[in-house]
Amino acid sequence: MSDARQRMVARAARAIEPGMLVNLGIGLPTRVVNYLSSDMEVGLHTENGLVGVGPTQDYDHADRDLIDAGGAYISALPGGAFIDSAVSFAIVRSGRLDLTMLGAFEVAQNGDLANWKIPGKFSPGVGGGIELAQKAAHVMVLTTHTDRKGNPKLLERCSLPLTAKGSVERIFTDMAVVDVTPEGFALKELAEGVSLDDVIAATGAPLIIPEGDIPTF
Amino acid sequence: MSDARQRMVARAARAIEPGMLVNLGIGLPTRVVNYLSSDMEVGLHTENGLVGVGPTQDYDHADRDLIDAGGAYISALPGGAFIDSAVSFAIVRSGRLDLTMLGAFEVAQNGDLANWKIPGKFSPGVGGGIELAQKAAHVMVLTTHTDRKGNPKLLERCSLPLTAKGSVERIFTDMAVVDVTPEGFALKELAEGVSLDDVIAATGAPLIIPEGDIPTF
Amino acid sequence: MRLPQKERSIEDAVAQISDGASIMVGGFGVPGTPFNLIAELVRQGQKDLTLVKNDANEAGMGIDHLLANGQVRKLIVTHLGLNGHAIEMMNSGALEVEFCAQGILAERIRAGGAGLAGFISDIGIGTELAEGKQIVSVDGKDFVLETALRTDVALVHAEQCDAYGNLCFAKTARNFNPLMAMAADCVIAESQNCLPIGDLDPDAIHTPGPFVDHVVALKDLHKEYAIVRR
Amino acid sequence: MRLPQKERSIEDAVAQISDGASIMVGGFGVPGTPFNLIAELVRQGQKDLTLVKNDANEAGMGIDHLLANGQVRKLIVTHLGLNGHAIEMMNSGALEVEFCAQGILAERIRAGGAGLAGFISDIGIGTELAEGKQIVSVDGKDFVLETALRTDVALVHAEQCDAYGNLCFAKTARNFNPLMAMAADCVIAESQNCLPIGDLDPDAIHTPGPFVDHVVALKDLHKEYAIVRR
Repeated sequence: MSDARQRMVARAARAIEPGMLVNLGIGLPTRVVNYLSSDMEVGLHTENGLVGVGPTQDYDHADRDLIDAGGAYISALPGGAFIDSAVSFAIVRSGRLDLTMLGAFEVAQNGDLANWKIPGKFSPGVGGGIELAQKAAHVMVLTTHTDRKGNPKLLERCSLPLTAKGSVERIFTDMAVVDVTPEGFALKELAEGVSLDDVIAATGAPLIIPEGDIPTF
Repeated sequence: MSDARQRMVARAARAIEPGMLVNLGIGLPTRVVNYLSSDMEVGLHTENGLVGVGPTQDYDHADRDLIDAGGAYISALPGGAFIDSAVSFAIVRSGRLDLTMLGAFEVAQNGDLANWKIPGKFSPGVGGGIELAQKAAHVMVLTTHTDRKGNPKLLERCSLPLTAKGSVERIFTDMAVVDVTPEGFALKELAEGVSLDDVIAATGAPLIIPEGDIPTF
Repeated sequence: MRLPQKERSIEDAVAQISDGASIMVGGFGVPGTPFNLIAELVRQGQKDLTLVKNDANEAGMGIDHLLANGQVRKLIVTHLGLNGHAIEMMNSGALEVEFCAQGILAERIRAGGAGLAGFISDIGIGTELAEGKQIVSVDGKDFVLETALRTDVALVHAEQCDAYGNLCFAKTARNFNPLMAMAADCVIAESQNCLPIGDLDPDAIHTPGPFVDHVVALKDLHKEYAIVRR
Repeated sequence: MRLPQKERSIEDAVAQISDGASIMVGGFGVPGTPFNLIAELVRQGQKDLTLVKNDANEAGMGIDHLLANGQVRKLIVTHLGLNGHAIEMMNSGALEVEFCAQGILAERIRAGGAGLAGFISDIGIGTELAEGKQIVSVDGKDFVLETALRTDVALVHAEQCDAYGNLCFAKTARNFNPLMAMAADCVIAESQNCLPIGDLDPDAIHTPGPFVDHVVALKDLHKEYAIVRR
């Protein structure tokens, strides 16, 4: 992982508060687990059927029956509980999940999220994404600020099919921390070495800029 | 239990075939368990949460956490499984229950069953009766042929609120075995010492009488 | 990382309940009834409660103390047959009672716990039990819409638990407990065996910790949790 | 009384499946996938199948053999991301694929297993995922009607079982298995640990025997049920 990505992931980890139940989505969000301290009180949920996800396991210590939703070999914390797929999403839909961190293709300034389908190019199915995005108490996104071609992912409105409407509260990127507010995107923090002009240029919607110094991460 | 009732219960027990999953309703049907042989392959379901009900236990051997739906202390057979109330009725509604035997206030000649409410007199709630009566593959009734005042319980149509429509296939009483057929009640067997005229007089609907000798039980 | 701790005193846990609260209470007969939590609720005296329970225990036991103490406005149950006192209160108009078919009550609670709004089934179609309920047609066939049930509070009894709120139920004491433990905004579990975190078999937990808000470790199981001689 | 025995040979059990059958297949990734039953289904060659599964395993593994063998007409899944071969077949039109949100698929299967006709929820409201589905209003709020799923057959993998069909699943191999084991007319369970009746803890059984029709005791677990190195 590049330094910028590592900083982004480390910054996102600081959004997790003690006592929370958190689902870390497939891809970048999964990496957040490596930035949580060993004595922190937190429950991690993986939708394929475990509450109390522990550290990732290498192949030599892998258990064939113990993976996360992305197929990575994991461990279970003491006090963890295995659950079936119905109970797993019962936790999500009934509001017991405090926070989910998800990847994104596009995030709109009203909080709309698109992260499951690029018509004609990529449509492997939505998995558990809709229910996580629609029902977690807090939804945050981890994503590079632009796509591989440099196009902004933070937009006035999404062009791709939506995963959920108006659900995203906060976005952690390699360039900035951006909140979704009733007035649109609000810049909160800048990544080290990234200028305000860089972020504005890489964002496809107006950015509300705070007065005074902008914190860095 | 009177001799006539014991014969009725013993006769009903013979309707249980090897391999079946059976729910025995509260009251007389529960007694059927005492007439099943110890080497018979049969699963008994009690809706409060056990598949594999074993013999009743006296107070000295009772387990405070192990009762049937009527509150009697029971045992569990080897291979029995405890289940929650949702799974218990999932078994019933999804058609996995081969047979239920229920009590009745009234049974109509079209198979309608009334066994949960006498408006103004008795309405303690329906419990699990509706789902058992509506969804078991076979529904049989165990009841005295008449009520305490001598009024027939087998009727042209039910006057009480229904538990389920058209569900009863067969009725075991202290006087007879009666099937519900598309043409109405069909007398199948007579209890020992009971005459054809007695049964006809005690039945509130036409009875189809078989030709030739009527078997007794 | 380690999992959060949720142990509370019985007084603090039950003090979460307000006047006017709706409360699910586990148990079917004696097994699984949270007698200790009920006794504390009687002691604290919250009023105007709506209870959801399979049954009303028996006269002089369990939730009948709440009825006798005038704390209950409404009862949603499947059957009252073993509690003559509750039937008297219902018949005299002192208690509002709503009946629900047993498996339908279980599913309505589970739907609430699963974050669904309701379900459709053919149970009760054509009988008075379906009266007044919305009918939904699918492929020309009619079904009854049953709405999900959620309450402010659930009180459950577990045979074993840990401080994260993982619960294991014993035998037929399971009944409605794991369903109710999913379906309330504040779930309070009592158990006489509160084990260190990690001592429960993670494959054999009936209610996973995230559903449970407060765990009460009982010193003594209530004397009513016993064999009933009739 | 003793509980009925349901042990079958793998050949006899899989021979219950007809051409054109709809089949649920347990598993999420490798864990819980009934690889032995799938291999026997490949060997017997039943055609024109509709499969319901969380995912399509990976290319060259599990149900991908059924796809490669031309036995599958339609696949109902939540995600195909790890199987490029299945995505190619879908894109080329060689395979009909229906996607369903993961928790909604789980609930549709459970509803089928619970004898319900469907359920209502707000998941997907306002997105293309709700398009074409019936809307049901309750108290002025709109919900999507999701219909129950049942199939002719379910194939599941259990860590332990007994001859009555009681099943216990291991860790994240539980996933869809206990749900699917409720929701088919013919449920076939494989396990490498078929224990004598009475050896499973009756409080720790995930699928009770009445849901299961055939139990297949495996001599050897299929070699694909292993750690995947990527």
